[in-house]
Amino acid sequence: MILIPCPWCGSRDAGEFAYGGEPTPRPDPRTATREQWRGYLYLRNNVAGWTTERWYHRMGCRRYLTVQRNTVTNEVRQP
Amino acid sequence: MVIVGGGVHGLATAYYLARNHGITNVAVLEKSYIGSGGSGRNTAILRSNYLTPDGVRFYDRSLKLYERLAAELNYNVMFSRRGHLTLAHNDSSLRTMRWRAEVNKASGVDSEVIGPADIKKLVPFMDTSERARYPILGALYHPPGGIIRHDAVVWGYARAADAMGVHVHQDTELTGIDVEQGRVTGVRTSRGSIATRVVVNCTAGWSTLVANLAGVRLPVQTFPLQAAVTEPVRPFLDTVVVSGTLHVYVSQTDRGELVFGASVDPFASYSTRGTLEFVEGLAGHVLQLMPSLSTLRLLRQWAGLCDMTPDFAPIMGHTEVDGFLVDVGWGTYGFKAGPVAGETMAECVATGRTPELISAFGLRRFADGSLVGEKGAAAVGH
Amino acid sequence: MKRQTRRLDRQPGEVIDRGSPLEFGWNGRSYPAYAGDTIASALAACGERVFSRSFKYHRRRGLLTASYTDPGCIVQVGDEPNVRGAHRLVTPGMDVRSQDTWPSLAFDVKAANELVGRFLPAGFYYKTFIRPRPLWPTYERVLRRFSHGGVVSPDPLSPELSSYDKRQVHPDVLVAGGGPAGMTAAVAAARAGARVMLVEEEHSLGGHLRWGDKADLAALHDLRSLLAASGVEVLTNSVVFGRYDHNHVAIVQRGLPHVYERLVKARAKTLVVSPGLIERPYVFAGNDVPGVMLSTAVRRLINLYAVKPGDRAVVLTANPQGDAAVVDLERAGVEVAHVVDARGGDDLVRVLGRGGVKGVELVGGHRIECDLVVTAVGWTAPLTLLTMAGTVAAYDSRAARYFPGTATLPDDVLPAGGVVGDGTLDELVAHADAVGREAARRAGSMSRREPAAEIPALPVDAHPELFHGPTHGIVDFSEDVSSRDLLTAVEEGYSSAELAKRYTTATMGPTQGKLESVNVVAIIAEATGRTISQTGTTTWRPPYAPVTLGALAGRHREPVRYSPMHPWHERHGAAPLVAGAWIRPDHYGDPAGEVLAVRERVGIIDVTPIGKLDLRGPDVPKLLNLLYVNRWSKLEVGRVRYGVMCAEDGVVLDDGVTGRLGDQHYLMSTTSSGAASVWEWVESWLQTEHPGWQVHVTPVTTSYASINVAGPRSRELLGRVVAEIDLTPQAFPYMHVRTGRVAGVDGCVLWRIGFTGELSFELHVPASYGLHVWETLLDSGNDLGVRAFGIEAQRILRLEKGHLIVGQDTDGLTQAFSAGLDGLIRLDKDDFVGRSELVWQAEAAAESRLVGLHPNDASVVPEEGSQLIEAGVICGRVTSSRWSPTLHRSICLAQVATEFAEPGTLVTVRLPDGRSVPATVTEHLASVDPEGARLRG
Amino acid sequence: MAETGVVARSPIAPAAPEIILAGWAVSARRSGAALTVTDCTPLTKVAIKAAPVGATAERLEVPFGRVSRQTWTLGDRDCSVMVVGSGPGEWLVLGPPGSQVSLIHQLSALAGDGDLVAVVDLSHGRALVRLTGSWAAEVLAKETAMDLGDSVCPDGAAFRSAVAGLAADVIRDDRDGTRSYLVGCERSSGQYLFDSLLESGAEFGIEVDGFVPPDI
Repeated sequence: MILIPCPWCGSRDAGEFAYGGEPTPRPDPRTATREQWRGYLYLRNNVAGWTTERWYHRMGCRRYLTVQRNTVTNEVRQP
Repeated sequence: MVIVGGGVHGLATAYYLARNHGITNVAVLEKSYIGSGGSGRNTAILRSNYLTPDGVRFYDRSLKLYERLAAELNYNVMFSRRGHLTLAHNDSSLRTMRWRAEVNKASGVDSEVIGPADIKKLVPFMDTSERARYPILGALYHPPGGIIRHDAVVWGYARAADAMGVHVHQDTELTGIDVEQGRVTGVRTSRGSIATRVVVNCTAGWSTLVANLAGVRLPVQTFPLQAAVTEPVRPFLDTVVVSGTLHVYVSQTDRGELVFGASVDPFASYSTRGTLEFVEGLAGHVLQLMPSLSTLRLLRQWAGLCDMTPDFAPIMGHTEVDGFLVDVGWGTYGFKAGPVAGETMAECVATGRTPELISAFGLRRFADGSLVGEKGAAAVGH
Repeated sequence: MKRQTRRLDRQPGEVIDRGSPLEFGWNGRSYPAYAGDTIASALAACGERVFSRSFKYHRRRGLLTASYTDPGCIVQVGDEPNVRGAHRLVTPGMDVRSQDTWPSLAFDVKAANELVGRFLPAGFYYKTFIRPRPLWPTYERVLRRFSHGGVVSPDPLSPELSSYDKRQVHPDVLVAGGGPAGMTAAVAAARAGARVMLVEEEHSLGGHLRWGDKADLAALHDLRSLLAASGVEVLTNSVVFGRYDHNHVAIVQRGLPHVYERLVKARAKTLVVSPGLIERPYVFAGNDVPGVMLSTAVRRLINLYAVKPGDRAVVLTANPQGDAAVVDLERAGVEVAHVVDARGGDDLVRVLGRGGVKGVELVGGHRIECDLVVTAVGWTAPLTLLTMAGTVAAYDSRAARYFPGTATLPDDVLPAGGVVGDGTLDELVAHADAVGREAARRAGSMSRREPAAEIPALPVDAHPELFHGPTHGIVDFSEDVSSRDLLTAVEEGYSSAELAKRYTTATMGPTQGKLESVNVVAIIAEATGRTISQTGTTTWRPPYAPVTLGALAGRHREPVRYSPMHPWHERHGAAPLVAGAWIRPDHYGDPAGEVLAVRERVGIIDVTPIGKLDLRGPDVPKLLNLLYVNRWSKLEVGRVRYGVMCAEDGVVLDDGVTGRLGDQHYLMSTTSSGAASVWEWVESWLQTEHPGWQVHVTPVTTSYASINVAGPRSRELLGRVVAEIDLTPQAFPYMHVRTGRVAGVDGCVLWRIGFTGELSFELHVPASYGLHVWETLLDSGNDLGVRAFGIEAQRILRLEKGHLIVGQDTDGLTQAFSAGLDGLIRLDKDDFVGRSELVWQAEAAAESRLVGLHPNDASVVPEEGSQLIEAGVICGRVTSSRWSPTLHRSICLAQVATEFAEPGTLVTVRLPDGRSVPATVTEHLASVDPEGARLRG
Repeated sequence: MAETGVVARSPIAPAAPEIILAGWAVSARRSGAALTVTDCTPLTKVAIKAAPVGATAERLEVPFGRVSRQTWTLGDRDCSVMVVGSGPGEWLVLGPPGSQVSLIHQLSALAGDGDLVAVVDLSHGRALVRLTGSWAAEVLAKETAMDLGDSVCPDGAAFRSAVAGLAADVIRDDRDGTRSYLVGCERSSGQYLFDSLLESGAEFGIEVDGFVPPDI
């Protein structure tokens, strides 16, 4: 199991966290077109390499945090 | 034309292009050896007991093509029709099983909900007692389901396509797709360039990266799916057993090994190294189903890559780039669809029209908001 | 009983305890042994040479490596299949049997396969049995009888075979492999201040020193003393079977007093990999005949177990270890008839004999009689753990073996010992000492100023490339794959190592390549005219050694949750319902009676699993407005409101009521299954989108025991146990909340809501008093006819009332309008989660709707999941259905295509048994009291 | 709080004999075993949430991950309480059984100006067990992936992590030099946690020891 560096609790097993994936900015709901909105819902970069992603420390401090992870090697670092 | 990916989808597409449409000027590009991706890493389970009528029709066609594949290719792919059980451990999954059974029956596919006593008859090793942590309330029994020798399918298609003049280039990696004024003009590879007006993306695990080369964005996220196999023991398990609640599926090969799979890993990754928690969880769940297997030894674990789409249905057909077609997003069920995907993609390429069988699977559906309902049940199904 | 006819006199390094004789069974006969004997050594000491039959051809097989990897001695021990007989120690009374032989090991009917061997070359499956197709299932059944392996039984295992365990450890340095290099590295790391764990697969430490000469044994003695004083935690008869990302290292520990096997999960700061080398078999005709052994096998048998492996031997040697075997054999009284020195170009052609070695044929046709053939032709480096860590193996033709490419290793993994190089014992020790110190430094056990340890380079001895002789022989002993099969695969076009492997199944068996992978690659390389480097290596996949499902599972437990009233439910015969982690009462034997009690009198139900979130702060209304589809800004203190949450795609996520307890204090309820996910949902919106909002969220689901008191006499019942709260309809109307004392318990929250459709009060009681309040309600309402009801009765009641269940009457794609929530959704709010999609759904009009449905034949209850079919096309499905004890008829909810959703529409339901029955869409979702008079009463 | 005569029950069934102490049904069993487990659920548990950095945090004097034993005047008595830095901006205060009213009162008064503070009684929402003995760390190491070594988890440390698959608060609180941990989880899983520890401790001869208030 990989370790996720929690800024509050230190490195913990990834099993303590819920994976949140790439954060996607929420379009302004008053002006967003369907295309933009569905891009927000469905499109992800799916990078093979370093990516920034969100995790939720479900079993620990219950904080959402941001981590950089290489999706090929699974190396992680704090942004 | 160029097909990217030398797995069952790419090779089947090439084969049906040649066989059904007489198109043999086809190059299949494979960056490693044929069948080295998902085609050689899946657990080779076949079934057609899907939830939506679209899904049922599509996979039923695939199963029928599989059934006669050995004779057609003159290559024994060892299709073993041994029945497929999807266990329901709670009320809501039992309800979903009934729903699936009824949709299946309405489409002429053999599926039935059966109770614990009948399950016990099919699988004497199963703990069907009420004391189980997750008692088995029933199962969706699908007699046409079974397993096949996955490598043989790949080799059989490759051999037959090759015999009709298709070129299969192994160790050849796609490095670029040339698009001019919205249409494909050629591809570049690690071993040279090819001028072509049609490129079909039949990859799994790398489908977004290939699509990005053509400037097409896909609603896909790549997750590892792990599998494992035990040492052989004398045959004792005749059916394929799936439990969505326990995230496990198991079958026994003709060689006596148990082959296990599970749901995809909990986070997106391109890593196929595998994890310890996968085998721990897998073993725990298998023993919940069949407690007397504690002494059976796990021999090997591996992982493949699954391209998950938002609605658990594939993306097939044309894209906004003229000449760039996709046959991707196969999640955890790509192998089952190999023959029908090849047949319909070949038709799509050859005729320029989208066959009715795959009309629900177009890329536009995400922008249009008309998703496919396989996710409706939110049940794990393999 | 058998006698130990081949037992030698006491050997200096022997591991058997002659003071502890014992007996065990082999195929039903009693055999003597000593404590410390393996199954194989004990049988060999009694003169047994055949232990199994081969996979395809059912040829007799004997000892090859006399170690864990020995493919020839895999046996059944009691209920345990596939036990490594050359590793497992014998115990008194152990019942050992040969596997997969019928009727007996000596006379095996399937050996006829050998006669039809020409039908079983590589890939024969693919090329045969194709036509006629209908016969393949028959062929398949026959083929399955030839599967290889032990037997498992459906009966429960003995307690000792079913006790497993797990433990998690955090060593600074973990050393995998307890030979001289591993022992040295462990001591060095411990002396540098590191917490060290050392793991060894065999039953004792020392690796090859154990079967070495006097000097080796002396060195071993010294190393063991150093280790004993070092504080290193040592696990023997244990194996590191995997190195996963971030140095998560998996070990299986065996031979424990309290558990059969234990999975030790180590989060090691650094990992030292020192597995030693595995001796490689030689490929030539007859190389699998019992009596053909590797040099390490005979050295183990003689020196560790005092077993004389044969009477007259021929030795093929290409290295000093082979030479040492000659010395050992002679000392043990084995006549060495001939030494074939491969370094001088000599070779063996074939083994003579079928059931056992009778002699060998040399180049030139010269034959020598013997009963033992020993080969020493080189080594395989077991690189599993290193390749798992990312190293790329590189072939060195000068040494005739693979080495780990250290440049590709992460900083937290260091190899030591034979996998890195050769050299004298002193050189290996010096190297491993430096590796151990460096491992400790990298683990942070030393001060940061300490410079990196200078790790000396180990010399690499030249070794001839010897893979196969002039004849074809077995390459993969587990799979019965011969060198001829590999050539066939290459000829048929499966010319990459991976394809040839898959086509022939070489390396796929229980040894997983440890013995055969280099030979496989070498033979394919030669057949394709490439070098071994060009041909590449085969993949080493975890686990390093096979590991039982029991050990992986451990004491597999999954959390269970009970309500405070659970003891009462158990005492009153509740049928348990497993709902995720919760175990809930489904019913108490009579769900219909329970329904009627609620409709006619009063019932109480345990609804503790309902999710509850305590929300405090000035910005709670903003949060509620954002997450619910309806409006929340003007909820007064003392009021509760029903709300529905959607995801951003407009799909219904959860529902529940939220009450305002104080100025800045709210209690939100969720569905039982949604309790955890809604909490995360709330946190995600607060933490990632609106960190400035002033809201504190505390989950209080299990702080309260929740009891719903429902029925026309619920007010009367509650009045008897509530003192200070005015329960009159005027003082406490529908959809209001009060707090106070119930049955003597302070701090209770009372909601007037009605999922059942009756007048009802939901009590949230401090959980430790839940059982007290529950029992008090039942005691106090005896004369009112109060009755406990379960989930099943509640399902019926809510269905009669037409209340939907999220996830049952909606699914993963049901948007709010399809769920029939039109009245609730406030698209005029500026924003709420899912609003955009719902605006578009409203514009396009929903494609399907949730409706009430009554089968025209009131006695027919269509099972949930039944399909609605019009003109052969599916146009909907029954999402909920029950027999209504109140109305004496069947009632349903259904999702139907919008064109069939008009009240009065006649639709056709296809039942699971194939019958079609007509049903009518009802005016309301509710079949009982659609106006809501009862719950407002 | 409840009227006299109303008995509070822990989710963990008391080992016989059962007695009523401080309004709670508890086990009166006494064990001299080297490794014991005790149901401490009757202790009062109050959660307080405030800004991680601010006046309230300052007044509580306990950082996240640490425990402090303090003497507070509750009602008319001086009582030992334990203040646990249980999360960022989150504290758990443990007091003697039945002390929630005064604890909540004191904690609410402690709130810093301008700080939004939530004080929530979790006495009935959490199960709490104590594991004591020289093997306590070995038992816990079967259930959690946390490093329990002194360098990471010394006496007086607190963390929240997965224990036996549950989200649990763990407090290292040695007693007279003997290893001891308090483990808290959601009330509904209390029996499951207790049983898991008993099972894991079986090889070390674990026994149940009854609760003796105030026992903090």
